[in-house]
Amino acid sequence: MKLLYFAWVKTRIGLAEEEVDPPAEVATVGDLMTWLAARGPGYAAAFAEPERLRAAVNQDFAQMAAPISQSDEVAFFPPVTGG
Amino acid sequence: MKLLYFAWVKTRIGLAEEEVDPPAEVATVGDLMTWLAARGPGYAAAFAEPERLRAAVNQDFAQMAAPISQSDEVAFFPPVTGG
Amino acid sequence: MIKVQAEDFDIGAELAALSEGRHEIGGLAVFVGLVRAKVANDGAPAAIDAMTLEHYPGMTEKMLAGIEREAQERWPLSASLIIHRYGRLVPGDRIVMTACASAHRHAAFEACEFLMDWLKTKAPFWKLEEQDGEGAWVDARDSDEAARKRWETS
Amino acid sequence: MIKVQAEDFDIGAELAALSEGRHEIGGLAVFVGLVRAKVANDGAPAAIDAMTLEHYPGMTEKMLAGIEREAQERWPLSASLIIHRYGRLVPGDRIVMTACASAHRHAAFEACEFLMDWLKTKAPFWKLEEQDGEGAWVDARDSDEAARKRWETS
Repeated sequence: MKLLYFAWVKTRIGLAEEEVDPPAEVATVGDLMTWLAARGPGYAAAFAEPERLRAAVNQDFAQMAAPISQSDEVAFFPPVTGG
Repeated sequence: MKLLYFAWVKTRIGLAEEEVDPPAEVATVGDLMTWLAARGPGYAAAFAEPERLRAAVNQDFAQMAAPISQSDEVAFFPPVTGG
Repeated sequence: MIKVQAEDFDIGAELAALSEGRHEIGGLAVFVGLVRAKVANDGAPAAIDAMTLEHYPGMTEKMLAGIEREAQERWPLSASLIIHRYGRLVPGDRIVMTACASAHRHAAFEACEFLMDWLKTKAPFWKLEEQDGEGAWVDARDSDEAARKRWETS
Repeated sequence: MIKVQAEDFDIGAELAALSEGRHEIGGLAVFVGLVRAKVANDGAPAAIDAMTLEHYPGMTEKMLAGIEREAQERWPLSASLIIHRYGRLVPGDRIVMTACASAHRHAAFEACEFLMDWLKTKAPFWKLEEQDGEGAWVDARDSDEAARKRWETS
Protein backbone atom coordinates (compact mmCIF):
# COMPACT_ATOMS: atom_id res chain seq x y z
CA MET A 1 0.00 0.00 0.00
CA LYS A 2 1.34 3.38 -1.01
CA LEU A 3 0.96 6.18 1.53
CA LEU A 4 1.38 9.90 0.87
CA TYR A 5 1.59 12.69 3.45
CA PHE A 6 1.16 16.41 2.83
CA ALA A 7 1.65 19.72 4.66
CA TRP A 8 2.12 19.37 8.45
CA VAL A 9 1.26 15.67 8.35
CA LYS A 10 4.38 15.20 6.22
CA THR A 11 6.41 17.49 8.49
CA ARG A 12 5.42 15.62 11.66
CA ILE A 13 6.00 12.15 10.21
CA GLY A 14 9.15 13.28 8.45
CA LEU A 15 8.27 11.47 5.23
CA ALA A 16 6.47 12.51 2.03
CA GLU A 17 5.60 8.93 1.09
CA GLU A 18 6.23 5.32 1.98
CA GLU A 19 5.14 1.77 1.19
CA VAL A 20 3.47 -0.12 4.06
CA ASP A 21 2.05 -3.59 4.51
CA PRO A 22 -0.56 -3.39 7.29
CA PRO A 23 -2.11 -6.58 8.71
CA ALA A 24 -5.38 -7.84 7.28
CA GLU A 25 -7.50 -6.44 10.13
CA VAL A 26 -6.63 -2.89 8.97
CA ALA A 27 -9.66 -2.66 6.70
CA THR A 28 -10.64 1.02 6.67
CA VAL A 29 -9.06 4.47 6.50
CA GLY A 30 -9.77 4.85 10.23
CA ASP A 31 -8.11 1.52 11.01
CA LEU A 32 -5.06 2.61 9.04
CA MET A 33 -4.80 5.88 11.00
CA THR A 34 -4.89 3.98 14.31
CA TRP A 35 -2.30 1.50 13.07
CA LEU A 36 0.00 4.27 11.77
CA ALA A 37 -0.30 6.33 14.98
CA ALA A 38 1.35 3.45 16.87
CA ARG A 39 4.44 3.43 14.63
CA GLY A 40 6.32 6.19 16.50
CA PRO A 41 6.16 9.64 18.09
CA GLY A 42 6.06 11.50 14.71
CA TYR A 43 3.14 9.37 13.58
CA ALA A 44 1.44 9.76 16.95
CA ALA A 45 1.73 13.55 16.64
CA ALA A 46 0.45 13.54 13.06
CA PHE A 47 -2.62 11.45 13.90
CA ALA A 48 -3.29 12.88 17.38
CA GLU A 49 -6.34 14.87 16.23
CA PRO A 50 -8.13 12.81 13.57
CA GLU A 51 -10.83 15.50 13.18
CA ARG A 52 -8.14 17.87 11.84
CA LEU A 53 -7.15 15.37 9.12
CA ARG A 54 -8.52 14.54 5.71
CA ALA A 55 -7.85 11.39 3.70
CA ALA A 56 -7.92 10.38 0.06
CA VAL A 57 -8.04 6.88 -1.39
CA ASN A 58 -6.84 6.61 -4.97
CA GLN A 59 -6.95 10.41 -5.25
CA ASP A 60 -10.56 10.84 -4.15
CA PHE A 61 -11.61 12.19 -0.76
CA ALA A 62 -12.53 9.33 1.56
CA GLN A 63 -14.30 9.05 4.92
CA MET A 64 -12.87 7.23 7.97
CA ALA A 65 -15.10 4.22 7.25
CA ALA A 66 -13.96 3.86 3.64
CA PRO A 67 -12.48 0.41 2.88
CA ILE A 68 -8.85 0.09 1.80
CA SER A 69 -6.86 -2.66 0.12
CA GLN A 70 -3.19 -3.43 -0.54
CA SER A 71 -3.19 -1.92 -4.04
CA ASP A 72 -4.62 1.43 -2.92
CA GLU A 73 -2.86 4.78 -2.80
CA VAL A 74 -3.87 6.44 0.48
CA ALA A 75 -3.05 10.05 1.38
CA PHE A 76 -3.36 11.99 4.65
CA PHE A 77 -3.35 15.77 4.87
CA PRO A 78 -4.95 18.76 6.64
CA PRO A 79 -8.01 20.53 5.15
CA VAL A 80 -6.92 22.14 1.88
CA THR A 81 -5.94 25.84 1.70
CA GLY A 82 -5.39 26.56 -1.99
CA GLY A 83 -6.97 29.13 -4.27
CA MET B 1 -30.46 75.63 -25.42
CA LYS B 2 -28.13 72.96 -26.73
CA LEU B 3 -29.77 69.77 -28.01
CA LEU B 4 -28.03 66.46 -28.72
CA TYR B 5 -29.46 63.45 -30.55
CA PHE B 6 -28.09 59.91 -30.53
CA ALA B 7 -28.64 56.60 -32.34
CA TRP B 8 -31.87 56.44 -34.39
CA VAL B 9 -33.10 59.75 -32.97
CA LYS B 10 -30.11 61.38 -34.66
CA THR B 11 -30.70 59.38 -37.85
CA ARG B 12 -34.36 60.38 -38.10
CA ILE B 13 -33.78 64.05 -37.36
CA GLY B 14 -30.68 64.14 -39.54
CA LEU B 15 -28.69 66.12 -36.99
CA ALA B 16 -26.33 65.18 -34.14
CA GLU B 17 -26.80 68.50 -32.33
CA GLU B 18 -28.29 71.95 -32.68
CA GLU B 19 -28.99 75.15 -30.77
CA VAL B 20 -32.66 76.03 -30.28
CA ASP B 21 -34.56 78.86 -28.62
CA PRO B 22 -37.96 77.49 -27.62
CA PRO B 23 -40.70 79.84 -26.36
CA ALA B 24 -41.11 80.38 -22.63
CA GLU B 25 -44.08 77.98 -22.31
CA VAL B 26 -41.75 75.08 -23.16
CA ALA B 27 -40.91 74.42 -19.51
CA THR B 28 -40.27 70.66 -19.27
CA VAL B 29 -38.57 67.85 -21.17
CA GLY B 30 -42.03 66.68 -22.32
CA ASP B 31 -42.94 70.16 -23.54
CA LEU B 32 -39.70 70.28 -25.50
CA MET B 33 -40.45 66.95 -27.18
CA THR B 34 -43.89 68.16 -28.25
CA TRP B 35 -42.44 71.42 -29.53
CA LEU B 36 -39.64 69.62 -31.43
CA ALA B 37 -42.03 67.06 -32.95
CA ALA B 38 -43.81 69.91 -34.78
CA ARG B 39 -40.61 71.14 -36.47
CA GLY B 40 -40.77 68.77 -39.44
CA PRO B 41 -41.30 65.15 -40.58
CA GLY B 42 -37.90 63.94 -39.33
CA TYR B 43 -38.62 65.35 -35.86
CA ALA B 44 -42.16 63.95 -35.97
CA ALA B 45 -40.76 60.49 -36.75
CA ALA B 46 -38.12 60.75 -34.00
CA PHE B 47 -40.64 61.75 -31.32
CA ALA B 48 -43.59 59.64 -32.56
CA GLU B 49 -43.26 57.12 -29.71
CA PRO B 50 -42.19 59.03 -26.58
CA GLU B 51 -42.19 55.81 -24.51
CA ARG B 52 -39.31 54.52 -26.68
CA LEU B 53 -37.20 57.60 -25.90
CA ARG B 54 -34.99 58.59 -23.02
CA ALA B 55 -33.80 62.09 -22.16
CA ALA B 56 -30.91 63.64 -20.29
CA VAL B 57 -30.63 67.17 -18.92
CA ASN B 58 -27.08 68.34 -18.32
CA GLN B 59 -25.85 64.77 -18.74
CA ASP B 60 -28.15 63.19 -16.15
CA PHE B 61 -31.17 61.05 -16.99
CA ALA B 62 -34.35 63.15 -16.76
CA GLN B 63 -38.08 62.38 -16.67
CA MET B 64 -40.64 63.98 -18.99
CA ALA B 65 -41.70 66.34 -16.21
CA ALA B 66 -38.17 67.59 -15.50
CA PRO B 67 -37.85 71.38 -15.86
CA ILE B 68 -35.53 72.85 -18.48
CA SER B 69 -34.03 76.27 -19.02
CA GLN B 70 -32.18 78.10 -21.81
CA SER B 71 -28.72 77.27 -20.49
CA ASP B 72 -29.35 73.50 -20.30
CA GLU B 73 -27.87 70.79 -22.47
CA VAL B 74 -30.71 68.39 -23.35
CA ALA B 75 -30.21 65.05 -25.10
CA PHE B 76 -32.68 62.58 -26.62
CA PHE B 77 -31.87 58.97 -27.39
CA PRO B 78 -33.26 55.40 -27.28
CA PRO B 79 -32.70 53.13 -24.25
CA VAL B 80 -28.98 52.45 -23.99
CA THR B 81 -27.44 49.23 -25.38
CA GLY B 82 -23.78 49.32 -24.35
CA GLY B 83 -21.75 46.84 -22.38
CA MET C 1 -10.87 54.16 -12.45
CA ILE C 2 -12.86 54.95 -15.62
CA LYS C 3 -11.54 54.68 -19.17
CA VAL C 4 -13.63 55.47 -22.25
CA GLN C 5 -11.58 54.86 -25.35
CA ALA C 6 -11.59 53.79 -28.99
CA GLU C 7 -8.42 51.71 -28.60
CA ASP C 8 -8.29 48.08 -27.53
CA PHE C 9 -7.04 47.26 -24.03
CA ASP C 10 -4.69 44.62 -22.63
CA ILE C 11 -6.54 42.78 -19.85
CA GLY C 12 -3.40 41.51 -18.14
CA ALA C 13 -1.69 44.90 -18.21
CA GLU C 14 -4.81 46.67 -16.92
CA LEU C 15 -5.17 44.25 -14.01
CA ALA C 16 -1.46 44.41 -13.22
CA ALA C 17 -1.66 48.22 -13.11
CA LEU C 18 -4.74 48.04 -10.87
CA SER C 19 -3.03 45.84 -8.28
CA GLU C 20 0.54 47.16 -8.75
CA GLY C 21 2.18 47.59 -5.34
CA ARG C 22 -1.21 46.96 -3.67
CA HIS C 23 -0.22 43.81 -1.82
CA GLU C 24 -3.34 43.86 0.34
CA ILE C 25 -5.33 42.80 -2.74
CA GLY C 26 -6.03 39.08 -2.57
CA GLY C 27 -8.29 38.74 -5.55
CA LEU C 28 -9.84 40.38 -8.55
CA ALA C 29 -13.23 39.62 -10.06
CA VAL C 30 -13.31 40.62 -13.71
CA PHE C 31 -15.78 40.66 -16.57
CA VAL C 32 -14.79 41.09 -20.21
CA GLY C 33 -17.43 41.66 -22.89
CA LEU C 34 -16.74 40.65 -26.49
CA VAL C 35 -18.49 41.36 -29.81
CA ARG C 36 -20.50 38.31 -30.78
CA ALA C 37 -20.77 37.20 -34.41
CA LYS C 38 -24.41 36.34 -33.97
CA VAL C 39 -26.89 38.33 -31.98
CA ALA C 40 -30.48 37.59 -31.17
CA ASN C 41 -32.61 40.57 -32.18
CA ASP C 42 -36.32 39.90 -31.65
CA GLY C 43 -35.48 36.28 -30.93
CA ALA C 44 -33.95 35.31 -34.28
CA PRO C 45 -30.13 35.07 -34.37
CA ALA C 46 -28.47 37.02 -37.17
CA ALA C 47 -24.84 37.06 -38.23
CA ILE C 48 -23.22 40.47 -38.00
CA ASP C 49 -20.14 41.72 -39.81
CA ALA C 50 -19.30 44.55 -37.43
CA MET C 51 -20.83 46.94 -34.96
CA THR C 52 -20.29 50.60 -34.18
CA LEU C 53 -20.65 51.81 -30.62
CA GLU C 54 -21.83 55.40 -30.39
CA HIS C 55 -21.73 57.19 -27.05
CA TYR C 56 -22.43 60.54 -25.41
CA PRO C 57 -19.04 62.02 -24.51
CA GLY C 58 -19.19 63.68 -21.12
CA MET C 59 -22.33 61.90 -19.94
CA THR C 60 -20.62 58.54 -20.44
CA GLU C 61 -17.78 59.42 -18.08
CA LYS C 62 -20.22 60.97 -15.60
CA MET C 63 -22.46 57.88 -15.53
CA LEU C 64 -19.57 55.40 -15.31
CA ALA C 65 -17.96 57.36 -12.48
CA GLY C 66 -21.32 57.41 -10.67
CA ILE C 67 -21.78 53.65 -11.12
CA GLU C 68 -18.26 53.01 -9.83
CA ARG C 69 -18.83 55.28 -6.82
CA GLU C 70 -22.07 53.42 -6.04
CA ALA C 71 -20.19 50.08 -6.11
CA GLN C 72 -17.48 51.50 -3.83
CA GLU C 73 -20.16 52.57 -1.36
CA ARG C 74 -22.00 49.24 -1.40
CA TRP C 75 -19.06 46.84 -1.20
CA PRO C 76 -15.65 47.00 0.58
CA LEU C 77 -13.53 47.40 -2.56
CA SER C 78 -9.84 48.21 -2.53
CA ALA C 79 -9.79 48.96 -6.27
CA SER C 80 -12.11 49.04 -9.25
CA LEU C 81 -11.91 49.65 -12.98
CA ILE C 82 -14.35 50.19 -15.83
CA ILE C 83 -13.11 50.33 -19.43
CA HIS C 84 -15.60 50.84 -22.26
CA ARG C 85 -14.70 51.20 -25.92
CA TYR C 86 -16.56 53.10 -28.63
CA GLY C 87 -16.24 53.13 -32.42
CA ARG C 88 -16.26 50.30 -34.95
CA LEU C 89 -15.62 46.77 -33.67
CA VAL C 90 -15.71 43.35 -35.30
CA PRO C 91 -16.73 39.95 -33.83
CA GLY C 92 -14.27 38.78 -31.18
CA ASP C 93 -13.19 42.32 -30.28
CA ARG C 94 -13.19 43.37 -26.63
CA ILE C 95 -15.90 45.97 -25.84
CA VAL C 96 -15.96 46.38 -22.10
CA MET C 97 -14.13 45.32 -18.97
CA THR C 98 -15.06 45.70 -15.30
CA ALA C 99 -12.81 44.65 -12.43
CA CYS C 100 -13.20 44.79 -8.66
CA ALA C 101 -10.67 43.97 -5.96
CA SER C 102 -11.73 43.12 -2.43
CA ALA C 103 -10.43 41.17 0.51
CA HIS C 104 -13.75 39.33 0.30
CA ARG C 105 -14.12 37.18 -2.81
CA HIS C 106 -17.92 37.23 -2.82
CA ALA C 107 -17.98 41.04 -2.53
CA ALA C 108 -15.62 41.33 -5.50
CA PHE C 109 -17.88 39.08 -7.60
CA GLU C 110 -21.06 40.91 -6.60
CA ALA C 111 -19.60 44.37 -7.21
CA CYS C 112 -18.20 43.33 -10.60
CA GLU C 113 -21.58 41.97 -11.72
CA PHE C 114 -23.30 45.07 -10.34
CA LEU C 115 -21.03 47.28 -12.47
CA MET C 116 -21.94 45.32 -15.60
CA ASP C 117 -25.68 45.24 -14.86
CA TRP C 118 -25.76 48.96 -14.16
CA LEU C 119 -23.67 50.10 -17.07
CA LYS C 120 -25.83 48.01 -19.43
CA THR C 121 -28.82 50.20 -18.51
CA LYS C 122 -27.22 53.48 -17.40
CA ALA C 123 -24.18 54.18 -19.57
CA PRO C 124 -25.11 56.11 -22.74
CA PHE C 125 -23.83 53.75 -25.44
CA TRP C 126 -25.76 52.55 -28.49
CA LYS C 127 -24.86 49.67 -30.76
CA LEU C 128 -25.31 49.90 -34.52
CA GLU C 129 -24.94 46.45 -36.07
CA GLU C 130 -23.81 46.00 -39.66
CA GLN C 131 -25.13 43.06 -41.64
CA ASP C 132 -24.63 42.77 -45.42
CA GLY C 133 -23.94 46.48 -45.61
CA GLU C 134 -27.09 47.43 -43.71
CA GLY C 135 -26.96 49.11 -40.31
CA ALA C 136 -29.52 48.42 -37.57
CA TRP C 137 -29.69 49.96 -34.11
CA VAL C 138 -29.84 47.29 -31.43
CA ASP C 139 -32.95 47.29 -29.23
CA ALA C 140 -32.55 47.38 -25.47
CA ARG C 141 -33.30 44.09 -23.77
CA ASP C 142 -35.81 43.73 -20.96
CA SER C 143 -33.47 41.18 -19.34
CA ASP C 144 -30.82 43.88 -18.87
CA GLU C 145 -33.32 46.13 -17.09
CA ALA C 146 -34.42 43.18 -14.95
CA ALA C 147 -30.78 42.45 -14.07
CA ARG C 148 -30.27 46.02 -12.94
CA LYS C 149 -33.45 46.05 -10.85
CA ARG C 150 -32.05 43.15 -8.75
CA TRP C 151 -29.64 45.65 -7.17
CA GLU C 152 -32.23 48.26 -6.22
CA THR C 153 -32.37 49.13 -2.57
CA SER C 154 -35.79 50.08 -1.28
CA MET D 1 -9.32 23.44 -19.47
CA ILE D 2 -7.15 22.69 -16.44
CA LYS D 3 -3.58 23.89 -15.95
CA VAL D 4 -1.49 23.09 -12.87
CA GLN D 5 1.87 24.77 -13.17
CA ALA D 6 4.77 26.40 -11.34
CA GLU D 7 5.12 29.16 -13.95
CA ASP D 8 3.26 32.44 -13.93
CA PHE D 9 0.46 32.97 -16.45
CA ASP D 10 -0.54 35.88 -18.71
CA ILE D 11 -4.21 36.63 -18.01
CA GLY D 12 -4.80 38.41 -21.32
CA ALA D 13 -3.14 35.66 -23.37
CA GLU D 14 -5.04 32.92 -21.51
CA LEU D 15 -8.40 34.62 -22.09
CA ALA D 16 -7.57 35.35 -25.73
CA ALA D 17 -6.71 31.66 -26.25
CA LEU D 18 -9.95 30.62 -24.53
CA SER D 19 -12.15 32.73 -26.83
CA GLU D 20 -9.95 32.53 -29.97
CA GLY D 21 -12.17 31.97 -33.01
CA ARG D 22 -15.17 31.39 -30.70
CA HIS D 23 -17.25 34.33 -31.86
CA GLU D 24 -20.37 33.08 -30.12
CA ILE D 25 -18.74 34.06 -26.79
CA GLY D 26 -20.17 37.37 -25.62
CA GLY D 27 -18.55 37.57 -22.25
CA LEU D 28 -16.08 36.10 -19.80
CA ALA D 29 -16.31 36.17 -16.03
CA VAL D 30 -12.88 35.82 -14.48
CA PHE D 31 -11.32 35.60 -11.04
CA VAL D 32 -7.63 36.08 -10.34
CA GLY D 33 -6.18 35.28 -6.91
CA LEU D 34 -3.03 37.03 -5.73
CA VAL D 35 -0.64 36.45 -2.82
CA ARG D 36 -1.41 38.97 -0.12
CA ALA D 37 1.36 40.58 1.92
CA LYS D 38 -0.72 40.33 5.06
CA VAL D 39 -2.92 37.43 5.98
CA ALA D 40 -5.29 37.03 8.85
CA ASN D 41 -4.44 33.88 10.74
CA ASP D 42 -6.59 33.41 13.80
CA GLY D 43 -7.86 36.95 13.37
CA ALA D 44 -4.56 38.83 13.67
CA PRO D 45 -3.02 40.05 10.41
CA ALA D 46 0.63 39.14 9.92
CA ALA D 47 3.03 40.26 7.23
CA ILE D 48 4.42 37.42 5.13
CA ASP D 49 7.56 37.37 3.04
CA ALA D 50 6.59 34.52 0.76
CA MET D 51 4.46 31.39 0.58
CA THR D 52 4.98 27.96 -0.84
CA LEU D 53 2.05 26.11 -2.33
CA GLU D 54 2.33 22.36 -2.00
CA HIS D 55 -0.07 20.12 -3.88
CA TYR D 56 -0.89 16.46 -4.55
CA PRO D 57 0.06 15.82 -8.20
CA GLY D 58 -2.50 13.63 -9.85
CA MET D 59 -5.28 14.27 -7.35
CA THR D 60 -5.06 18.00 -8.06
CA GLU D 61 -5.76 17.54 -11.76
CA LYS D 62 -8.48 14.99 -11.00
CA MET D 63 -10.26 17.30 -8.55
CA LEU D 64 -9.98 20.39 -10.76
CA ALA D 65 -11.28 18.48 -13.79
CA GLY D 66 -14.20 17.22 -11.68
CA ILE D 67 -15.00 20.74 -10.43
CA GLU D 68 -14.90 22.08 -13.99
CA ARG D 69 -17.15 19.26 -15.23
CA GLU D 70 -19.62 20.02 -12.43
CA ALA D 71 -19.72 23.71 -13.48
CA GLN D 72 -20.24 22.72 -17.12
CA GLU D 73 -23.19 20.55 -16.07
CA ARG D 74 -24.80 23.21 -13.89
CA TRP D 75 -24.44 26.26 -16.15
CA PRO D 76 -24.60 26.73 -19.94
CA LEU D 77 -20.90 27.44 -20.47
CA SER D 78 -19.23 27.67 -23.85
CA ALA D 79 -15.72 27.60 -22.34
CA SER D 80 -14.02 27.41 -18.96
CA LEU D 81 -10.51 27.51 -17.56
CA ILE D 82 -8.83 26.82 -14.23
CA ILE D 83 -5.15 27.64 -13.73
CA HIS D 84 -3.54 26.97 -10.36
CA ARG D 85 0.13 27.49 -9.57
CA TYR D 86 2.27 25.67 -7.04
CA GLY D 87 5.74 26.35 -5.60
CA ARG D 88 7.18 29.46 -3.98
CA LEU D 89 5.36 32.75 -4.53
CA VAL D 90 5.82 36.26 -3.13
CA PRO D 91 3.22 38.95 -2.33
CA GLY D 92 1.56 40.28 -5.47
CA ASP D 93 2.15 37.06 -7.43
CA ARG D 94 -0.77 35.44 -9.25
CA ILE D 95 -1.82 32.12 -7.65
CA VAL D 96 -5.02 31.08 -9.37
CA MET D 97 -7.32 32.04 -12.20
CA THR D 98 -10.79 30.80 -13.09
CA ALA D 99 -12.69 31.91 -16.18
CA CYS D 100 -16.13 31.03 -17.56
CA ALA D 101 -17.70 32.05 -20.86
CA SER D 102 -21.43 31.97 -21.38
CA ALA D 103 -24.04 33.69 -23.51
CA HIS D 104 -25.66 34.58 -20.20
CA ARG D 105 -23.67 37.02 -18.10
CA HIS D 106 -25.16 35.95 -14.79
CA ALA D 107 -24.41 32.28 -15.52
CA ALA D 108 -20.78 33.15 -16.28
CA PHE D 109 -20.46 35.01 -12.97
CA GLU D 110 -22.12 32.26 -10.96
CA ALA D 111 -20.07 29.48 -12.54
CA CYS D 112 -16.82 31.41 -12.05
CA GLU D 113 -17.56 31.98 -8.37
CA PHE D 114 -18.61 28.34 -8.00
CA LEU D 115 -15.23 27.22 -9.41
CA MET D 116 -13.40 29.37 -6.86
CA ASP D 117 -15.57 28.31 -3.91
CA TRP D 118 -15.19 24.65 -4.79
CA LEU D 119 -11.50 24.62 -5.49
CA LYS D 120 -10.87 26.42 -2.19
CA THR D 121 -12.26 23.39 -0.34
CA LYS D 122 -11.72 20.51 -2.81
CA ALA D 123 -8.41 21.03 -4.61
CA PRO D 124 -5.48 19.48 -2.68
CA PHE D 125 -3.25 22.53 -2.19
CA TRP D 126 -1.67 23.67 1.07
CA LYS D 127 -0.10 27.05 1.78
CA LEU D 128 3.07 27.34 3.83
CA GLU D 129 3.66 30.96 4.79
CA GLU D 130 7.13 32.32 5.47
CA GLN D 131 7.52 35.08 8.02
CA ASP D 132 10.94 36.14 9.33
CA GLY D 133 12.40 32.84 8.20
CA GLU D 134 9.73 30.76 9.96
CA GLY D 135 7.27 28.64 8.03
CA ALA D 136 3.67 28.13 9.13
CA TRP D 137 0.99 26.04 7.47
CA VAL D 138 -2.15 28.07 6.84
CA ASP D 139 -5.30 26.86 8.59
CA ALA D 140 -8.42 26.23 6.52
CA ARG D 141 -11.09 28.87 6.98
CA ASP D 142 -14.66 28.04 7.96
CA SER D 143 -15.84 30.82 5.63
CA ASP D 144 -14.49 28.90 2.63
CA GLU D 145 -16.42 25.80 3.64
CA ALA D 146 -19.54 27.93 4.13
CA ALA D 147 -19.06 29.46 0.67
CA ARG D 148 -18.88 26.01 -0.90
CA LYS D 149 -21.97 24.79 0.95
CA ARG D 150 -24.03 27.54 -0.75
CA TRP D 151 -23.77 25.54 -3.98
CA GLU D 152 -24.92 22.21 -2.58
CA THR D 153 -27.93 20.70 -4.26
CA SER D 154 -30.14 18.65 -2.00
